[in-house]
Amino acid sequence: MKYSIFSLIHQAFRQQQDWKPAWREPEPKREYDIIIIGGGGHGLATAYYLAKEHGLRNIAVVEKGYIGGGSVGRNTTIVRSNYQEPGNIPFYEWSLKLWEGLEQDFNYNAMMSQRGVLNLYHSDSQRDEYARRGNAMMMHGVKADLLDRDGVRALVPFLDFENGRFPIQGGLLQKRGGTARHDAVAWGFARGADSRGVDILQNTEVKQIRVENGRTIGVETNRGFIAAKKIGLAAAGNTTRVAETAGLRLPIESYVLQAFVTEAIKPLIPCVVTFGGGHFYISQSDKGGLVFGASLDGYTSYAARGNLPGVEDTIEEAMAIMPGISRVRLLRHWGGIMDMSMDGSPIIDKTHIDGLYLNCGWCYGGFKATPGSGWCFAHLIATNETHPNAKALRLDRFATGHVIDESGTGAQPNLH
Amino acid sequence: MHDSILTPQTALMGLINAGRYGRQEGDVGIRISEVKNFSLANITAFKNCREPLEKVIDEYLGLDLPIGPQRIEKNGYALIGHGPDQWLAIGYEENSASIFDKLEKASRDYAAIVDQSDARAIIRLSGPDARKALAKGVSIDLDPSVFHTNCTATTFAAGLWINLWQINDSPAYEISVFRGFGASLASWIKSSAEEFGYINQ
Amino acid sequence: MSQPKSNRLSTGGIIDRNHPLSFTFDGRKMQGFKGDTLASALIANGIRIVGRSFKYHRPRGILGSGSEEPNALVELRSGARREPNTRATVAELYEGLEARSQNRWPSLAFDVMEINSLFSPLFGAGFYYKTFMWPKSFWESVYEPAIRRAAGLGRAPEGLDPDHYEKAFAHCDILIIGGGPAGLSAALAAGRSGARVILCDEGPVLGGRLLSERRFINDFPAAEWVRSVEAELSSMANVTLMRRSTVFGVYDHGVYGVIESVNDHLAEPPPYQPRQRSWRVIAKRAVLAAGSIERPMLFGNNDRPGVMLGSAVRTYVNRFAASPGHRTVVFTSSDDGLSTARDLEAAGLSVEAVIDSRPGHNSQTMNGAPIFSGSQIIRTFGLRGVQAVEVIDSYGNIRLIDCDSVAMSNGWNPAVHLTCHLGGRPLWSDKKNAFVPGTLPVGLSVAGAAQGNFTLSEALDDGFRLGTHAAVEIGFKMSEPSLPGTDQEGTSHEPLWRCIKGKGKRFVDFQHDVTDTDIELANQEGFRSVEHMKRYTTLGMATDQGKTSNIAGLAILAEVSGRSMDEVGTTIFRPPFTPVALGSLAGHHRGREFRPTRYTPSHKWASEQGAVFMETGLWMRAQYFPTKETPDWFSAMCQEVTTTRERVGVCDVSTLGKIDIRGKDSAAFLDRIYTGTFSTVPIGRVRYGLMMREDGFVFDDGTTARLGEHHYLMTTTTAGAGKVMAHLEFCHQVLWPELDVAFVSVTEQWAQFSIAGPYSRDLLRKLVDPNFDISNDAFPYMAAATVSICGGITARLFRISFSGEMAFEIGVPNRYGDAMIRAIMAAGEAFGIAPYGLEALSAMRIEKGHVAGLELNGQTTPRDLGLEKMVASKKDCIGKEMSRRPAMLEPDRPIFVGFRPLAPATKLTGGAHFLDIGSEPSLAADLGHMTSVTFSPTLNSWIGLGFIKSGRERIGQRVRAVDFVRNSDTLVEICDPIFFDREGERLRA
Amino acid sequence: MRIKCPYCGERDSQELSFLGQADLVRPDPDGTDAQQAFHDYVHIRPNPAGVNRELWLHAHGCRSWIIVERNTLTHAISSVEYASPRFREKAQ
Ligand SMILES: Cc1cc2nc3c(=O)[nH]c(=O)nc-3n(C[C@H](O)[C@H](O)[C@H](O)COP(=O)(O)OP(=O)(O)OC[C@H]3O[C@@H](n4cnc5c(N)ncnc54)[C@H](O)[C@@H]3O)c2cc1C
Ligand SMILES: NC(=O)c1ccc[n+]([C@@H]2O[C@H](COP(=O)([O-])OP(=O)(O)OC[C@H]3O[C@@H](n4cnc5c(N)ncnc54)[C@H](O)[C@@H]3O)[C@@H](O)[C@H]2O)c1
Ligand SMILES: Cc1cc2nc3c(=O)[nH]c(=O)nc-3n(C[C@H](O)[C@H](O)[C@H](O)COP(=O)(O)O)c2cc1C
Ligand SMILES: [Zn+2]
Repeated sequence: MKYSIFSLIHQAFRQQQDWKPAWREPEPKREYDIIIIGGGGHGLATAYYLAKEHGLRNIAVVEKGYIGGGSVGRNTTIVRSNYQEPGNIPFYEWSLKLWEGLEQDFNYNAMMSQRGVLNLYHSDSQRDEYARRGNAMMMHGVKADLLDRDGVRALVPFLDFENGRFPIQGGLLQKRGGTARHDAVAWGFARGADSRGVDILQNTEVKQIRVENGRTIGVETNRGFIAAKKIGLAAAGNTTRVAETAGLRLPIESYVLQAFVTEAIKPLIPCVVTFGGGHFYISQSDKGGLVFGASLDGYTSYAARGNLPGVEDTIEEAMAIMPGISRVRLLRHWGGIMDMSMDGSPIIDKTHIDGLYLNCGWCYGGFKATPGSGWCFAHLIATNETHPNAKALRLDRFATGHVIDESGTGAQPNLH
Repeated sequence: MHDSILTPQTALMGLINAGRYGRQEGDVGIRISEVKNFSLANITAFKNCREPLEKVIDEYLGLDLPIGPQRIEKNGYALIGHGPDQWLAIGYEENSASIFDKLEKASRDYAAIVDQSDARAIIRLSGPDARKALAKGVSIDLDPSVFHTNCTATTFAAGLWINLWQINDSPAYEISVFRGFGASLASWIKSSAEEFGYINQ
Repeated sequence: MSQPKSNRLSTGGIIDRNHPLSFTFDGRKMQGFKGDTLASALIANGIRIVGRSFKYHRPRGILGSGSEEPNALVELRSGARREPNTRATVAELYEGLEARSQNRWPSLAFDVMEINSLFSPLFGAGFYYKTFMWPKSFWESVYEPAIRRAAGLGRAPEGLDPDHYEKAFAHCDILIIGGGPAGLSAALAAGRSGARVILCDEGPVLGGRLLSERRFINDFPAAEWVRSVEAELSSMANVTLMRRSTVFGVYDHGVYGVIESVNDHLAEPPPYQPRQRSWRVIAKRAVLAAGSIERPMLFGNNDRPGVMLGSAVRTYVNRFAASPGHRTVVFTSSDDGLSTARDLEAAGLSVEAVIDSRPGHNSQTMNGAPIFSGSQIIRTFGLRGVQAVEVIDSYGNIRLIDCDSVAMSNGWNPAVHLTCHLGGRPLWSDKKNAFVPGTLPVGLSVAGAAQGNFTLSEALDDGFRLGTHAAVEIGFKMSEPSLPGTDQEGTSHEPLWRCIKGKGKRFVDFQHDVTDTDIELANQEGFRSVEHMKRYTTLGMATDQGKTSNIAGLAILAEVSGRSMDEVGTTIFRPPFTPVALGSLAGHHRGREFRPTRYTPSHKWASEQGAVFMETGLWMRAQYFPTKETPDWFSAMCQEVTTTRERVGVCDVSTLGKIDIRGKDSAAFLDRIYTGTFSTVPIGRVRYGLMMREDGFVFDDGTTARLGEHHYLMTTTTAGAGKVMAHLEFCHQVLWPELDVAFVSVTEQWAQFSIAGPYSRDLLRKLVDPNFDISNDAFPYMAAATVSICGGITARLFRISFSGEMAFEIGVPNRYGDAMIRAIMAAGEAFGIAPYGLEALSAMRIEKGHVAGLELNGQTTPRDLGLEKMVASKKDCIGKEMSRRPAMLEPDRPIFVGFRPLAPATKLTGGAHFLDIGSEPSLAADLGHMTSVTFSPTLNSWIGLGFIKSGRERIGQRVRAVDFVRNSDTLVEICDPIFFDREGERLRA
Repeated sequence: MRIKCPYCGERDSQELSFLGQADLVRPDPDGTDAQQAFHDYVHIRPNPAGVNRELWLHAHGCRSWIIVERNTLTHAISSVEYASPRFREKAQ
């Protein structure tokens, strides 16, 4: 059933009785043309675009838990395309363009809210770095605005302009940036894929990618072997664990990133704000909670929870720029597993194993990439050709030196 | 000849002004003072040189090299373990600088002895509530059953990398930071001491 | 509106009737007593409606009596101390307390948004995902703004928080969480064993449920037992009792987060005390004795003010002597209902009926109140509060019972929350009809009601046993058990997950207005995983985190999806256990104390000169020294540069990292670290060095002096000091432990000043003791020596230059830093000396084409920087291999060069990108970017440094420097990066 | 987390900084295929879900590099030792 105000009104009179499951719960078939491992945002988007843009139908998305339970369901939902490196810019901008028409495209309200992303700077050299980034964006036709202190004050007057340890001098604003409702993104893609025939197999964990004679033949799961001609790996934080079963070793480490939400309060923060004297970023959800986060917990982990030092550091950073919220209460904090790549940028590529495709290394920035990643990954799997917007995101860049290192911190993932 | 003689300054000049502060009622919980005119040297033993180094140190300071994060003190000198094969030598006496100098020359083959007399600010903190005030930043267990007189620790407190050692059971502690952080150290200690009432000496 | 009647009972309770307190709610003045919570005082004053629900804006009263409260949320205090969403049930009353209801307009009694209730059929679970998509542009302009306006409950405070906060650490052998009977007896056992014990309880008074119940221990009222235990614990030096302290989170390795509400029970904290203190408690063992939370019943309009948890009714009556109703209907599925009825009657309050959903106890009465067993409430009636309930009995007969309150009891949920913070999942127990703790955090055990052992005797027994066990496990002695006897209590319970359907919504999650039909709809639409159901309906996501609602929601999901409770499972409980004010987790570290500040040796002097400072990392450094004639940064910078180039200038460069390196393998070590060779540097000489990371990008640079055969002094950039030290230690301890070398940071040992300009030597001659020859021959460019100054003070002198002038850096022991800058200024007066700050320093280094911060940004290679010759060919060093990866040798990598505008007065900007004249902006056309710019007073022109493709080959060509974000587009000529004195004659002079 | 530094004793993990996989051997620059070997050394990590040996620096403590054996699923630490064999050998 198509979702709209009319269907809502109609169902209101019919005691909601006609609503159908947003996706089916099919039994796994014995064989698929394509299996996507990972029912996160990227896996579901890939399946959706494979079906919708490439007309492929015999596809399964295999998810070890419940769909959307990975990072797509636990991130701070910031969507933007304010990147600096030429390898990243076209990809993220393409993704942002897809976001802008996504809800109409998949008939699901993902509450994409383009209220702006403002990165604060606190020194002249940081201002110039941001100018460099803004200009790189503008080179690709992506609008950016460099605000001075007064410009920032006009937009977000409640920041601390008087007493900061690292006084706010201005900010780089991408007005088209913003946030989207995380769960709805996963659910919208899932519903869209399911309605086009994709089987979404929840509670199905891939235990091994089976490779014979240099090509993939399928996956072993807790529900048995499922054959497939092509396999797309989109398991986010767990990529190396799954890839290892195919003998693939990757330039990736897994870390925890924590996220935080406060009790709901009346509207306070009009856009996304990031602190340039740390890693803190904050926005306000549609429901009223302040949603924020900062740095990775600094050590590798597969436990989707963080520790107290990370909590305190984040909140100190919050107090550093927004002391006015000190009496607002933290409601919940949680963690998600990051696929941190060695240069902080993602990988969408084939592998040396025939039929095995890789989509990983999203670090803490893959939510915004969801539609773009799905689009480009679908393109790669369907056509065996790299999508032009993803051509820099290749796996061999570490060997060749074509790394895409936005922060310049080198091959140490926890510093990105 | 020169007409200018340079006047030295202590690290915390002007930051710990005499008087009573914080809570005014009741007994004073804490005393704070700057340790001034000390000599400090960092000692790093070279490979397999602990034994000869020990001899020289014994000769010049009359002290044994502590094992682990401990302090050994005698006659105005103390050795403070702060890392494997690493010690701080502190001298509170007038002539300690020249003794350290001699020590350095005598043990060149066994250790790197590097003057740190100007690199640190040192605060002494004592009184019945000293432990409670320190706990507002120091994450190690300061209970006397665990950390007592002559225990030392290199640790992190209130964003500062500090060396901490206990000098008596009153209890009294000395805390050192890089000199440039002296003001932040003083600020943290003072604000932690406020609720107990404190005297700056 | 009629004046509310007093519901304060004339006797009983543990309130202090000699200590009346006045307070206001929505501006209305009322009175309570010390010992009251805001909730009990509101009840005593007859207030029933306290807030409005989130979605439907339904009037809501008080449901519970503790931190589980979903309904009674208020804005406490006002202005900068305003605290939104404060649970009235845990806010202690103080004189002058101000509370305001929230999420209503214009008033609590009449809220226009209540109209939402009428449209509730539209607002089912997840409705917003299905609409607001058309027309597209309306989302931004109409729908979203409207949704956002409706969002949230309370308002954030206005202005800066006047209170302060603290953090602290505590260590113990055994942490006891909860001060009810289980916690107290655990503390007793642990305390008697000699272990260091900390007991935390959320509330101001120890005793837990015993404060709320009419119970007997050893034949005396339980309060006496509590008092005696409290006295014994207080007398033990090894036991710390922390009241008003909530354990909010469990973290790895025995770390517990605790928030102590030091002064929330007062209008304002006393001077010198924080409002709250956040503790990190590090415990070897912990006993969780957090008790349990009662479950509501699901019947039509079960949210009507006056409908309360039975345990809460008992708390208000027994502990606070406040009666929530005068004619109460008790609705129960367990023996608890009978206690409620008994306690109400003991307090002289009338019980209209006891509705017991369990079969079998037919046609009894309790002190005159009829007991209807096998019966259920279907729905409530009433305007602004319950006035009657509709009851159905086992034969299907329906009757209406008038009442003014309903006390519902549907069994208890153990407070397992903290057992889940490290990933543990609770398990369903059919025997206890509850989720009980599953896998526990290492070192934690669970006692009493939190373990599902609901009786008082079990609580006492569990506590003592686990307290003892914890102590013994870590080597303390066993305590003699002294188990007190208790009175009897019934524990029979047959949970009733939802009542027979009648009219009216049956709320599961009160705050978020989630009803049982929302859960049904979620299931119908495929949101069957408990986590999907939670997210789709938002069950349990409100400020109470579903403390009263989660389990009922799961039970309904289990029912409609045909699964067992076990199969459905729970959602994850996460920290904090109850919401925590952000300020307390930041403690002291806010405002300027966010991070420590590091001051240079000349800071005091520079402030006296009126210097303007800037942050570089944690350091404060002088940016420029304004004078009357040159008040702004630009003119001051120009003046400082000109003075330095023409006469002499001085700059505090103490912030540069200085690492003392000694040991017989120092030279070999440095050869492996630096791209260049340092084993060949003569003693008494300095060499410039470049370091790479192992991935072949430049890491840091600086000069290193050889002070002896086995003794070097390395300098690093200010920002790189820490990183370089860690890198050296890594290389030494991990890569090459066989090398004998030692490093010590001497950054702060030496106050170091750069003295630069044609008169620098003349100036120094006045300071350096005459026995040291500092003539150009004796002390040429790149010389280093230990000298004495001012009559015997040891100093280190280096002939190095960042400015391109003849220059020296002189280092003196830091104690002389302040005196030194004054001495230099005095000695330089005759030569027209000026101090210079970072602006001038940077201008001069740009004139000289030296690389710094934005050129050494971790993305550039020696080759990019034009420094490939510095990579010695004959030896290996860190990064050498990887710097030869193909991409790093590509001919069109942007290369470091200089830029000047065609019109010298045209301002250049850092961060501008380069485009060929005539080419359109695009990533492919992007040639590189400008890193550093300055106005050069020396050349009387703006100049810049940057990276541009094929830079070296293009010297002399013109390109556009385009700064879109600052609206400038400037023609620049590519030039050599050294703008001034290419041959370096000045610095060798 | 609490990490027991072999020198300092048990400390809050906040005092330490994490580098990554321990026991990596820096390749011989003169070896055959040095470029591939360095690529692996710098970039490729086992990233196990379970027990791992990892390098930490007691940065705000004694400045020892230490090897911590830690379970990345549970964070449980099974052993800690000095990275430098020189410190490992003898009492400090
Ligand atoms: C706290 C936090 C904040 C973040 N903030 C932002 C932000 O503001 N903006 C932004 O752009 N990005 C952000 N991110 C990053 C972003 O969420 C991720 O990069 C992105 O969601 C990853 O892609 P995904 O959605 O496909 O991953 P996931 O949702 O993690 O999907 C991967 C799925 O694979 C499944 N899986 C794994 N192994 C197997 C197996 N063996 N068999 C079957 N299935 C398997 C997992 O269960 C999971 O569902 C944040 C992340 C976190 C944790
Ligand atoms: N008969 C029944 O069915 C039944 C059911 C439940 C409870 N009870 C009664 O409840 C009591 C159970 O004793 P108990 O000691 O297990 O529980 P309790 O409820 O008496 O005490 C728990 C205490 O823990 C505190 N607490 C909870 N979470 C906390 C946290 N995170 N941080 C700090 N403090 C926290 C609470 O404030 C409370 O004081 C007995 O008296 C028992 O009779 C009876
Ligand atoms: C943007 C965003 C907003 C959230 N808001 C809330 C909230 O208001 N209430 C809540 O209980 N949880 C909220 N959460 C957290 C989720 O409940 C949950 O903790 C998170 O998705 C991680 O899942 P897990 O805790 O089940 O592992 C939010 C999460 C995100 C990503
Ligand atoms: Zn250590």
